[in-house]
Amino acid sequence: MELEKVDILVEDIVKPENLVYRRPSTLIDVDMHYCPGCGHSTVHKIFMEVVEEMGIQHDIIGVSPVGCSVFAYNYMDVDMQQAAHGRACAVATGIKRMLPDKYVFTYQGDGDLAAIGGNETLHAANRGENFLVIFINNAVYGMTSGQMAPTTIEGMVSTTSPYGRDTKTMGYPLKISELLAPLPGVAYVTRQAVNTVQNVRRAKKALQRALEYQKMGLGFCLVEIVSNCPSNWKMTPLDSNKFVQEVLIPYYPLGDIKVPEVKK
Amino acid sequence: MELEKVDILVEDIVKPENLVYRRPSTLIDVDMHYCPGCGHSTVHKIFMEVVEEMGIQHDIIGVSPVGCSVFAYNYMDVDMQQAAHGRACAVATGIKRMLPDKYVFTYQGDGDLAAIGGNETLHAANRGENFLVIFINNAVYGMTSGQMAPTTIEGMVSTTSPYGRDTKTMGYPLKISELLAPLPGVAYVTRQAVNTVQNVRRAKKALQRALEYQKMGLGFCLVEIVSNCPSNWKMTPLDSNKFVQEVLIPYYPLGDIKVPEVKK
Amino acid sequence: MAKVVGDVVIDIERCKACELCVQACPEHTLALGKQLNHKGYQYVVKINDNCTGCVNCAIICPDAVITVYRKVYKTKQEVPA
Amino acid sequence: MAKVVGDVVIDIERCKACELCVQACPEHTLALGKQLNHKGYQYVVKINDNCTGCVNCAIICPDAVITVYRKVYKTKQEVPA
Amino acid sequence: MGEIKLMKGNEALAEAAIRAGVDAYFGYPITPQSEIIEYLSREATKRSGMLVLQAESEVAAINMIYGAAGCGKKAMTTSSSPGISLMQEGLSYIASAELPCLLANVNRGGPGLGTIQPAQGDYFQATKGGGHGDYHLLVLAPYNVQEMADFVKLGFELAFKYRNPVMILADGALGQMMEKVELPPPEPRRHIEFPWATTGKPKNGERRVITSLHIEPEKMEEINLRLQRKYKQMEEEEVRFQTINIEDAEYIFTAFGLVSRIALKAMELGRKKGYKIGWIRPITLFPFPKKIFEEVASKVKGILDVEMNAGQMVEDVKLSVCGKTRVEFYGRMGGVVPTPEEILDNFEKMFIKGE
Amino acid sequence: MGEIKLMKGNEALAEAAIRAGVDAYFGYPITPQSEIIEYLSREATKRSGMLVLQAESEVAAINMIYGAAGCGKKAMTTSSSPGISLMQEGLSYIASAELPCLLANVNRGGPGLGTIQPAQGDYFQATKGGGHGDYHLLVLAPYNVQEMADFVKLGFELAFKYRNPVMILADGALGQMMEKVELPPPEPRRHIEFPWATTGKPKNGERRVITSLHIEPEKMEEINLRLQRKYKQMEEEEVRFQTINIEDAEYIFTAFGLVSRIALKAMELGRKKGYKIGWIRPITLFPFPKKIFEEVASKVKGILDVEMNAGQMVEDVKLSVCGKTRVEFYGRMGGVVPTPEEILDNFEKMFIKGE
Amino acid sequence: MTHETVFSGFGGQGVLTMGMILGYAAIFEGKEVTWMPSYGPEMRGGTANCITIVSDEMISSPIISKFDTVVALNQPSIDKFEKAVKPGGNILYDITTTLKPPTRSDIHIYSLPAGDIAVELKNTKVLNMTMLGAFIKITGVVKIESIWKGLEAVLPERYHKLIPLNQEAFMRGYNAINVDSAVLI
Amino acid sequence: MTHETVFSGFGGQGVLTMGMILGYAAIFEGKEVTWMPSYGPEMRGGTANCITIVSDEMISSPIISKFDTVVALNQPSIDKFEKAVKPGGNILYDITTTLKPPTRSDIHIYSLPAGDIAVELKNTKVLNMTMLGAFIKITGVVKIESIWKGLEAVLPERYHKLIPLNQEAFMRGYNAINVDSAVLI
Ligand SMILES: Cc1ncc(C[n+]2csc(CCOP(=O)(O)OP(=O)(O)O)c2C)c(N)n1
Ligand SMILES: Cc1ncc(C[n+]2csc(CCOP(=O)(O)OP(=O)(O)O)c2C)c(N)n1
Ligand code: SF4
Ligand code: SF4
Ligand code: SF4
Ligand code: SF4
Repeated sequence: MELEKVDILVEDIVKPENLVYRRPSTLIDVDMHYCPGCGHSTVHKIFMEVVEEMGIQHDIIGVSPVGCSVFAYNYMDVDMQQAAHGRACAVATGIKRMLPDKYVFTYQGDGDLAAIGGNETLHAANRGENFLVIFINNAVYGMTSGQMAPTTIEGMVSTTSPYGRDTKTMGYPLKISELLAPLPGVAYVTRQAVNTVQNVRRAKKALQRALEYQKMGLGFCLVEIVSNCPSNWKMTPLDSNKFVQEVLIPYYPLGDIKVPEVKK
Repeated sequence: MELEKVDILVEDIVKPENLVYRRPSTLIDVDMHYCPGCGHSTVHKIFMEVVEEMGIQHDIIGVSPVGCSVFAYNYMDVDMQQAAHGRACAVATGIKRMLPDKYVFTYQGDGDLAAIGGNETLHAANRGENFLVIFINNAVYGMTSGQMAPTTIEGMVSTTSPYGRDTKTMGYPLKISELLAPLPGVAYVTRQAVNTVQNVRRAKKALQRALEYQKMGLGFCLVEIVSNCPSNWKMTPLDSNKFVQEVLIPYYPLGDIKVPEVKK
Repeated sequence: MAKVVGDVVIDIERCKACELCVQACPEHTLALGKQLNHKGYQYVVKINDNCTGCVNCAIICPDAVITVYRKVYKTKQEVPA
Repeated sequence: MAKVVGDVVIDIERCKACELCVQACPEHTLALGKQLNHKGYQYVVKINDNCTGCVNCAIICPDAVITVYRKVYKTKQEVPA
Repeated sequence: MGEIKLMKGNEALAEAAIRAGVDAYFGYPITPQSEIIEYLSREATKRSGMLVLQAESEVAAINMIYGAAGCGKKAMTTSSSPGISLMQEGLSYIASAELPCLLANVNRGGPGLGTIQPAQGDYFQATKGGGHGDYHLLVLAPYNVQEMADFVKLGFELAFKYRNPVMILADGALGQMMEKVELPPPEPRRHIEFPWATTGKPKNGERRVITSLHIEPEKMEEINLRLQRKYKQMEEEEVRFQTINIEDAEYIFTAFGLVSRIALKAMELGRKKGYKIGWIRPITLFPFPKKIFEEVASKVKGILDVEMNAGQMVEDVKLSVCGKTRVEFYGRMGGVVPTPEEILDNFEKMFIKGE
Repeated sequence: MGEIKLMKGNEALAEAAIRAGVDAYFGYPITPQSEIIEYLSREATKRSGMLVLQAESEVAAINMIYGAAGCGKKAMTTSSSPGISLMQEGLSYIASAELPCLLANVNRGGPGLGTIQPAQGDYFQATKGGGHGDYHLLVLAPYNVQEMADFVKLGFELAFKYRNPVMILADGALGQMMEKVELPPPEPRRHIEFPWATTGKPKNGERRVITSLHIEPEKMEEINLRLQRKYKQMEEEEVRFQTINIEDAEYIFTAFGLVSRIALKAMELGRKKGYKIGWIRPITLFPFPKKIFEEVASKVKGILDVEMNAGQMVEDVKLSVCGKTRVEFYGRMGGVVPTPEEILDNFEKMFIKGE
Repeated sequence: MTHETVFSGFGGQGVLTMGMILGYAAIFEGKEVTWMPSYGPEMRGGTANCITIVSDEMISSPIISKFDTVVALNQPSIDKFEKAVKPGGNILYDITTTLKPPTRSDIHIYSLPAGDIAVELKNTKVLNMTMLGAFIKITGVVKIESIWKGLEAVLPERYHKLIPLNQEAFMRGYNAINVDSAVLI
Repeated sequence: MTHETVFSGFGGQGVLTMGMILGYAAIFEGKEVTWMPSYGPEMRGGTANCITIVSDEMISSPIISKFDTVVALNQPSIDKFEKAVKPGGNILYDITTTLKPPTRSDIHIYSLPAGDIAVELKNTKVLNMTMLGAFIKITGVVKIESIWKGLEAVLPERYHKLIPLNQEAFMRGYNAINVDSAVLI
């Protein structure tokens, strides 16, 4: 009888007309190599949802970094280029200047964007290059397995700060969003997260807004996402999201840092 | 009789005990290759005065850039290293980390420090490297004869912005001092000029303070000097200093941007 | 008063057992099962029928493993007991 | 009341004739001369004796060409007419 | 016949780029080639709509090229020795991702900051791959201002034929000197859709991915084998060189670029003195004209290779003749340009008095 | 006898650096050698006071080395292929300014981002100078974990003897594999005052200037001539290699690094089959052991050179034998490691069946 | 004599440690050893393995594709490496977690309930030691005493109190194997 | 026939232009030309020069150290290049600004008051044309008509109104030289 009821319900509900969520068609139907619970997967998913909903799959070119998300091109069903470590913003500049009518985005980790790629990021922002930078801040070098990133917070342990980051000798955690926001070429800067259902919803909206601003030609848009790295943090996915909430977000507060006035 | 009086006066006054200004002994007694009226010469001179007055000639190591001031080592009578274009702050990091008890400074132009060297500058500042950066902002690439620099102001003509800098496509003039000042590793940021007697006096004081802060181990000190480039601006030295006063300084206002509280 | 009934379909081979959905589900409908999938993960299963189709699990799921369906029954309409 | 008398010594071979000192001198004591130095510059010369040793010229001179001397004569003391 | 002008090599190269319908130039100033970006900044955008962007560095410039070339556009950059060194990672990526582009190295005296005077010390870097991994640029060595112009169009044709970066290896003198140059009529810029270029996923068709990452060694080896096949094909189809007087030659003077002209003059002086000297000028440095050297090797008493470096191309000459004749080297370094007289002197010391 | 441990090549190199009294390590993580900076971050500072700084990039790292080396300190960095490409400008400066330092390239499969598996595709870059101008690194090629450790001390001795950068050219396997290693007792770090080092102008004496800029070509040529003399001296005094069974050899297998071990096994298999095969392992890749190849050339029927690349060291082998014997190449690329069996097969195809 | 082994399982199961203990043990017996881990992004959440070669003479390459013995701690490892066993070689697997056992008829197939044993020992972390014990029983590559020394060398000081437990786990595995029990279909 | 000349003076005196006008003139006569400027930081405020080679055959190197003719527009140029004149070659200088004239006895030494002439023409900018005129009179490397064409090619359109003035300056220099007037001590 229990069983039966279930059957009825399922039969009843699992029908196309009742569908309320499915994997976006723009996300290629393969396993993602990311670790269980990794924010990269989540961001890939919601960004591809945005691309699908805006119907721009054929009008967007992406740049993947060197980092765990180097393989973004295996999952995002759009034209993509893989950039040398840190140079995504230079590569995107080359693309956007050649194809000004297309949407262009880079997807970069914190080591890629803020360490080796600091200059390309700074100058693309300062030139007001009209593309979107999706900046995954997980406070660590994931792919190379756990070294300190520019964003690693004070005292945080990593394989190259085994006794905790000592700001006296290793420098301070870089707040890229706050650093770039004041530049006149920068149109939109926001910091989001994907560690809770509500944050995922907000992050998705931010990504969509950024693409709309690009359409309007407003300039450089940066969407920072405070993310996790359960594997290198040596935490369960659930704990890692808790760490994001309780430790990272207080240091990297969420919300819009710069928003363009849009004349309607 | 006229003549006589002069003779008397001269005889009377040109005596060691009446000396009120002479070339600093720390400035090597050779012609400087700089163009007539170039601010580089002035800054070399006053910085060497500071080194002489502080009596630190034997305890300071300098880093010269690639730019017109590449030859600073021919004029400053202190140990010096010549750094690859833009890498002075990395080289200085190597020196200071090895010799923490010595004074270390870099001397860089705007192309060197802000264009190709942006990342080394940013990260040295963020690490709070305890050395002095003397930043000569003449809004142009001098040595390579007049191309646009990151600091070239809007509409300004250069050999690579022959129709004036168009911020839409070439980016906005970078205010390096304002960009770096907020970083926690940065102790002291000031913007000075050497286009008037009074400004020269102030600039000299700023350089001295920066070295005192370094002595106290307070961290990264940046002394920006808004300077001229008569040759590439195609102006007389006098006009170029007028241009500094009337056009550059309004965009790059002089004064301290960040000052450490020094506990006595 | 309307009753909302939902259901989820889990692509078990894609699940990495991160448990984010388990925590996100207000109805405690999901939990790690006993079986391993080919990747060696103890994939998530449904453990009750309280799903309301709120899509929280699907939204939080990094790997887009969960498809969600939902139906609103008007009061008039007869609800399967 | 005291009188201040100054004088400058110009290292003419170092001068690049940029004229910054000329403008900086409140006493208009300096001006470009007629002669060229070996570098081909029309180096600066003294054109009057009003120098007060204010060192403005020396401070503004990029090439540290000018040495300045100065003496203060007490009223008591006889000043060369 | 095209327009005749008196132009600097740098200007001629820039003018040729405009006339070849190049889509984008990304570069960073450096002596002795800054005239290129300056000329383009003045002329290019207003005349052909070419994009001219002064990058923040050479590292940025070469990666902008990667992006633009990945869209199937004609993109180029130019620099001089230190700047080219900074592009090595980017070039390795471009070669591995098989993107077409053109760059010019107006070689100055090294190593280090060196001098801004002409030199050829970057031959190894250009031909053996200064970057990591097994890749080659296709390298063209102009010897006058005319070729500084001509090799732009040729360079892009080859770059797109092979989807491989092409380098024009010049030197400070070729960049700074003025000579007579005949310019071709301008071609319009035209957009071509390439199946591999990322211009937005086709409505009907697969998405395009430009990458050089292949985690499985087997896959990466395949890529390498494809590259090697390409280089083989270049060796078969693209070798270019020029010879004079080799028919009756007992000795050969060989050199590339500007120096080849000086060696040619030295040959003439030598002929006047009765020495049967011939002259070979490699035009493509990679692929290197092995065969012609192999051929003459068995016929001549010796080859004198002259370069403005410590002896680099001479290794390729030796590899070509492979012991069949004597190969000597004479070089000047650090920006010093040899004279025809000193070349002949040294030839006599090495080969004549020696005998 | 020192301590015996089972260690990864990367760890052994790091441990050896601590024991050699190295003053500073500047580096940026990259697979397959990140264990080096990780190990040093854990161990070095607390044990020897060595400075360990994670730089913002390889470009920054190599220029930090320049600064530290300019103070007369023992400074080192390590990276892998793409990271080494980014250091080319800096290396050219360091070589030109004649500063001593040690770097290691744990070579991975290229070109481009490539793979992280072992490869030897950076031989040209390491030995011919991937940067601009005529300079050379002194290149040491370890073939086991023991040498990964031993070459650190040796490397610094040579670096300071010649005031020249020294590179340890390894590969991903040597970095990742564990083997038995015997470690020497630790040496203290000691400060030595060098007359050329910038440590503050001496009270009695000239100021020190470290530069690679010499505007007059004549001066820059002098610098180059001095460098060339240094490289000559290296060729006379520092050549290192190892041979087995060359006395009666009719054929030679040659290879460097890890592959030389595989070639050695192939030799043994070949000997079992009755082929008189000898083995030569170059240990210094620059200076290259020309003489030994010259010597054997006249005695053997052929040389088989095996590398994990498309054929790079083989050019130096050919230049050494200069036509006196047949030289064949067998290589795998992109991270694929050859087996002894396939080497022997190919030897037979090339030399035996061929005959 | 040369013995070429691959230890394979999920990350976290301690397969790399198995190779290291064997490696140290061999060194203490004056043998040559190479130990080569799988590395790189394919690690991400997936399987880990290490190739350990023990020999009396110098070892040429640490990277090989055929093995004398495959020690598989999970199903994916069996699937991946069964075909890599040299004819006449061994494959050893944990029966508790295995759905599809090896099927080749030209190799020796050994199994034991390592999972159950670990549960009995109330510490799943020592499963690898149990498998190592079985491995030594089968191959005899090194002596048991050498393994004890290897264990000591590999375990950080602070875990040395766990040595007895590890030894027990090892012996349980060692004894669980009857060398003649190899399935040779 | 090949003629190798260096034009030298202060930056701003238009020495580079002299070489370019000569260069174009030679091209119009179907000759080969190379023009090589001094470049680099040594320019800073100092002297500028350009080596211009005109020949009937291909020119090997644009960079040479001995010249058929040296045209010196200031004292430093005389000091620097007098020794670089080939024996039997020419040096031409502006007497108005010269303190230490050339002294070699194995070369032809020509001078003219170019400065004064320029002052008379109320435009010091044309001093270089006056010197060029003298140079052509002495060497006859190209025809005067060719120089006119070269002038047109080199002067930007907007300055073409100045062509007559330049021509006059050129002719003044041309006529100021009596070819036999060369001092040959
Ligand atoms: C030139 C160069 N240097 C270093 C590396 C090695 N590397 C690969 S990814 C990476 C950092 C990745 O960290 P991050 O950018 O934060 O991305 P994540 O993996 O954390 O998502 C590094 C240093 C490289 N591939 N190329
Ligand atoms: C890698 C590299 N790129 C470019 C150059 C060429 N270069 C020399 S100086 C310079 C810019 C100088 O401008 P700036 O830094 O503003 O100093 P200034 O000369 O104005 O004082 C450039 C681009 C170089 N030497 N090395
Ligand atoms: S290593 Fe970290 S960042 Fe990379 S996939 Fe795993 S969890 Fe994500
Ligand atoms: S070019 Fe400009 S910056 Fe350089 S020395 Fe001359 S005036 Fe000064
Ligand atoms: S969130 Fe997705 S991957 Fe994670 S346990 Fe739930 S279904 Fe599996
Ligand atoms: S300021 Fe100095 S250089 Fe300039 S004119 Fe006066 S004395 Fe001469």
